[in-house]
Amino acid sequence: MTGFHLGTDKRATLDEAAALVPSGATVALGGGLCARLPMALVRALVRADRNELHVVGSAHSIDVDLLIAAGAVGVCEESYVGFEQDLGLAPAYRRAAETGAVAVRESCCVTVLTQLRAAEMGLSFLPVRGVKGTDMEALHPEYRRVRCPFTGDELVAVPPLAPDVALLHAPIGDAAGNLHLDQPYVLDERFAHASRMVVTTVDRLVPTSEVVAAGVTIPGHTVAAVVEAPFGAHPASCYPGYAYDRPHLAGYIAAAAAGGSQLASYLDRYVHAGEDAYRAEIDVARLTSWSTCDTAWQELFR
Amino acid sequence: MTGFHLGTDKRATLDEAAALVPSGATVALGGGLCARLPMALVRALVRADRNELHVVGSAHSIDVDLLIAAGAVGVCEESYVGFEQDLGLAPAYRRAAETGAVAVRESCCVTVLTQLRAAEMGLSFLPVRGVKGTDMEALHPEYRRVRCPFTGDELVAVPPLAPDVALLHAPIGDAAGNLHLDQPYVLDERFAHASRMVVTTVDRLVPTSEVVAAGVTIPGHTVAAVVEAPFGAHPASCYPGYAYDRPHLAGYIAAAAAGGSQLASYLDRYVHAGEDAYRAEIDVARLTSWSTCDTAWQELFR
Amino acid sequence: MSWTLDEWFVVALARTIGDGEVVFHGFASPCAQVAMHVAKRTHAPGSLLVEGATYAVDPVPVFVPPTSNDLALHRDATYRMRFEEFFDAACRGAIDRMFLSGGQIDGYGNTNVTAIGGLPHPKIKLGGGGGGCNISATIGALTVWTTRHRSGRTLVRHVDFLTDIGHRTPEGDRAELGYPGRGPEWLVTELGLFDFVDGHARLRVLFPDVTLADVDAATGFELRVELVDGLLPPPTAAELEAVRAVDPLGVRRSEFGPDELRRTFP
Amino acid sequence: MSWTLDEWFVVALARTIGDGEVVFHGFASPCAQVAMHVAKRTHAPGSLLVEGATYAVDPVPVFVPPTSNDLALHRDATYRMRFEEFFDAACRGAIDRMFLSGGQIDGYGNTNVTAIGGLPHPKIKLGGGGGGCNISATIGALTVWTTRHRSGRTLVRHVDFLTDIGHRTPEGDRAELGYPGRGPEWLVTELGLFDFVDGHARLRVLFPDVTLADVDAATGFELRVELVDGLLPPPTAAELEAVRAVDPLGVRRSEFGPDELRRTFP
Repeated sequence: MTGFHLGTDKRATLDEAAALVPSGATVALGGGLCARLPMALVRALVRADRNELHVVGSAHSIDVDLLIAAGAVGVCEESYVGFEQDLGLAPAYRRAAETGAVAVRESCCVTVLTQLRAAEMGLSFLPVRGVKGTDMEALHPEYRRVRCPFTGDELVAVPPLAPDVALLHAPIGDAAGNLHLDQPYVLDERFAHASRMVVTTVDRLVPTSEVVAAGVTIPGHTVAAVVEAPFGAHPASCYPGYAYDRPHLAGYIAAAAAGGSQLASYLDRYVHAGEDAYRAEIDVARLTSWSTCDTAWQELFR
Repeated sequence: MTGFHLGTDKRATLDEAAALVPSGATVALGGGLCARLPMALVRALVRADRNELHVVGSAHSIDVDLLIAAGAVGVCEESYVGFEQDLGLAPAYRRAAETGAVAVRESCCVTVLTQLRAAEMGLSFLPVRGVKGTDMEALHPEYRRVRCPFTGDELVAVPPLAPDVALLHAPIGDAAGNLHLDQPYVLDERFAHASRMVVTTVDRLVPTSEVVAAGVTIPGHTVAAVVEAPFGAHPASCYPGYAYDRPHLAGYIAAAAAGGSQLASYLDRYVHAGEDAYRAEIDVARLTSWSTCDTAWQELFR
Repeated sequence: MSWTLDEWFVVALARTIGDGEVVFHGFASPCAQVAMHVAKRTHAPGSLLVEGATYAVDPVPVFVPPTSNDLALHRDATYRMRFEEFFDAACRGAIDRMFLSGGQIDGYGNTNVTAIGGLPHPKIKLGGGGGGCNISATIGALTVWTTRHRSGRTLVRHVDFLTDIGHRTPEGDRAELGYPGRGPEWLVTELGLFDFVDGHARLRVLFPDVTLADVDAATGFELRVELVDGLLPPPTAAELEAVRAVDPLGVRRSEFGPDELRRTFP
Repeated sequence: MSWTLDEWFVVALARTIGDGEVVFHGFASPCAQVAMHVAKRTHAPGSLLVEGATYAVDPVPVFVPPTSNDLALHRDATYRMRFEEFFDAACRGAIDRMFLSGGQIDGYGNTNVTAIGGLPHPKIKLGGGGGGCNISATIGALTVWTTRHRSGRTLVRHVDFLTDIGHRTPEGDRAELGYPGRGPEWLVTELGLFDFVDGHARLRVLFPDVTLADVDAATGFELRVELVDGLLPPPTAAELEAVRAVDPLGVRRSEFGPDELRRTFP
């Protein structure tokens, strides 16, 4: 990011937040795998009918897959999209990659990190140690080689990656956009500093003092808009609030794999109906039961 | 650092800690200016009669100056050594630089940071944006130029900096070397990860649970030895324990500026007499009074 | 005492960890994940575990959930690395061992976790490689595994897409590429155990219900064989107990087809 | 109402800060440090202050201590940047303004904070430049100041050692060096105020008790003069109140010689 976002009140609606993300934008998605994904913002972008987004990040799941399922993505530059051994391959991503509907520029966590760091450090390139010898380089004609002036070794040079916007979700944040996250932060910190702006949801908008007491992970001066969106990461987890919603995810995967009317009906029910309707469908008691005892927690994954 | 330091009990004496730092070693000094300096370790190195140390870091004061005054330093690669407008130039550093007794390889905070990052990232070089056009490059024949493969710009390339040892001080830590620090961390985190080992003092050695509750800033797996040394940063501050000891610093500066017998008597009284004798000289009531009220705090600086 | 193939398999993975090693597994790797905790609780109490996508150091989870970035995996960890802190450590060689799997694995231990049929026209788009592309070059040693050897489609002569580095790529071997990591040390499959000699996999042990002909039929790369005794002893009671205690949900089983899950020993 | 030179000087520095700017001062810079807080409390409430060696964002200290890395300077800060976070922001151009001083300053605004007489054989080894060498290249604009103009040794034709970048170095100007920062915008001394035109300092205002001959005698570089009215109005009551409230210990005074401290106005 060049240029901090000053101001003390950045509260916005989901629609206003989505308006900051035009079609074609390079979008960094916060969180990782099925944790702390900015799902309410993802749903808002689908409702706003965005397309040709260039999504970048590390290991992701329903955030990327849902955007692809809805036709919002042009280029996918993540290091992984899927549901691990639990629920398997990402159906929409897989289909779009196989049909060519989305350009797959799969990357590596370290390469993405290094490119973000280049942007963050104001450098026009950085080297990575690996990549050479793999097929990743052929997938990225934008990479170059550079010779180390000390060892003479040839290294892969990667350009800076400054996303147009980083979409994050946090359990708590204040009106100025100061956010507290629990670890793992994944790439959220790097996204915040490397991107032109952060657009964020929070489960709870709280006074600054509460964020300070918990610890400010992402400073407000990186944030352009903050939206209070309870269960904004659902069906991903956002502890300590709520755990991974396995039945919902399985339902999504079945719908996305089937495509057609099944996918359309998932989108109608869970996306186009809006966030109030969405929240009404969440089994809150179940997803918050993880904290009662380890047995209850385990039951969420059976 | 390549290779973590495993183990759960790394407690050591100051002498044992000093034994891990041979003459000629490249030594990173933690903290910055007059805060959280590893002074008990500095004094132990002087007692152990080390010489030809290569000290590296950002902005420092009595830690570097005392090592130089005692003849322990061969090369000084800090970005600043002094006592700001309050107490002025660093007398021993200034004299050693002017007589050539110490090789001055002054550096820049960003350059040192970048070199530490290269070591931390396992890279054989990194570029910096600045330096070009300044006289810093002539001072560092080890730097090279590298051409950005994207822009064609010529940038200054710097080699990795992996100190042999990082000397840190923390208010609390456990036997495994897990340390809690308050901000600013200055370069302590980067030193811990880039150096071959951390050797640390703590004001209080506490159970792991207490460090975890406060937050682990430096993980034990970077630490080779931890020494309980109350007031181990004195005469620098280590909040929340104790503030900057201005009268002591002024006394040191007078002794170091005078040199000869005045310096020798400072060293006898405050270094060679050992840490127990040192602590007995500290005006504990005064230095801990900062927390009683803002007026008392201000009085410490008059 | 009897045990299942999935249990023995996890124990075989665990035994590739030396005591005092710093060990990491990636996401989507339940067998490796369980194996790390089994090693720590049995023969390698001095190892340091970096718990997958949480980067928690030496946690003691009460159960392993089927998703890798979950708070359940942090339990009792003193420290959680930052993302960049872990990957920097991996890139500078501070991590001794990583577990890697793949949709395809060649004889040099190169793996494809990107796409069957390659890119840009994949037959099957796999999930992707996470950080393996870079850190397979620099981590001390790799334990490679697959639970799909018998399919005949996994151990192949040439990977369709080279995601993670084994001992030799078309651009050269590790020395030529300047890669300090020692590369694949073990390849564990549901049929047997390979080590690597001169940078190529070599079959050392068969599980007792597997024949050399089974392996030969299932292996696409040149099969080098030098069987030895004693390299894959049955799980001890302590090891089995650890597997079951670490993984009460049986997430390790999600890596195996139904036929493999029916294999019991002795 | 009367005021001293040190108060007016700090106000002059403060006025170089625009409302809405992100501003930083280094250590050993009490005048700049006080000026930042004065600006925030008067004409630039929307500025964002990064407090020197603590990297605290918008703290509200009750007093300014004479040492820059002190907890007293964090007071009420919502956030403290990490060291690398600040320097990265400075290197990528996210910081709008920095204050820089120097033992020597040339007409292009290059500064020497390393050594009078240069290196390796300094006549006087100064403290050193902190991070200025790199970030003077990339920060939006610089306010350069000195309180030792009258000495005749500070504003020089050539710096003995070029630590921080002004508008032009022997290796070229900012465009030629590829430096995106706009360089020195103001040079404030205890005698008067300079701006920069075509990359060179130009005297615009004298303090009322200073003559052009004073400045001429004290300036080693080619003195370009284009005096204007109204660029240095007297401090307002609000500004003076802010100076005195921010700096009850008078740390700003440590930058001035005893003769300068005796100067009072009007």
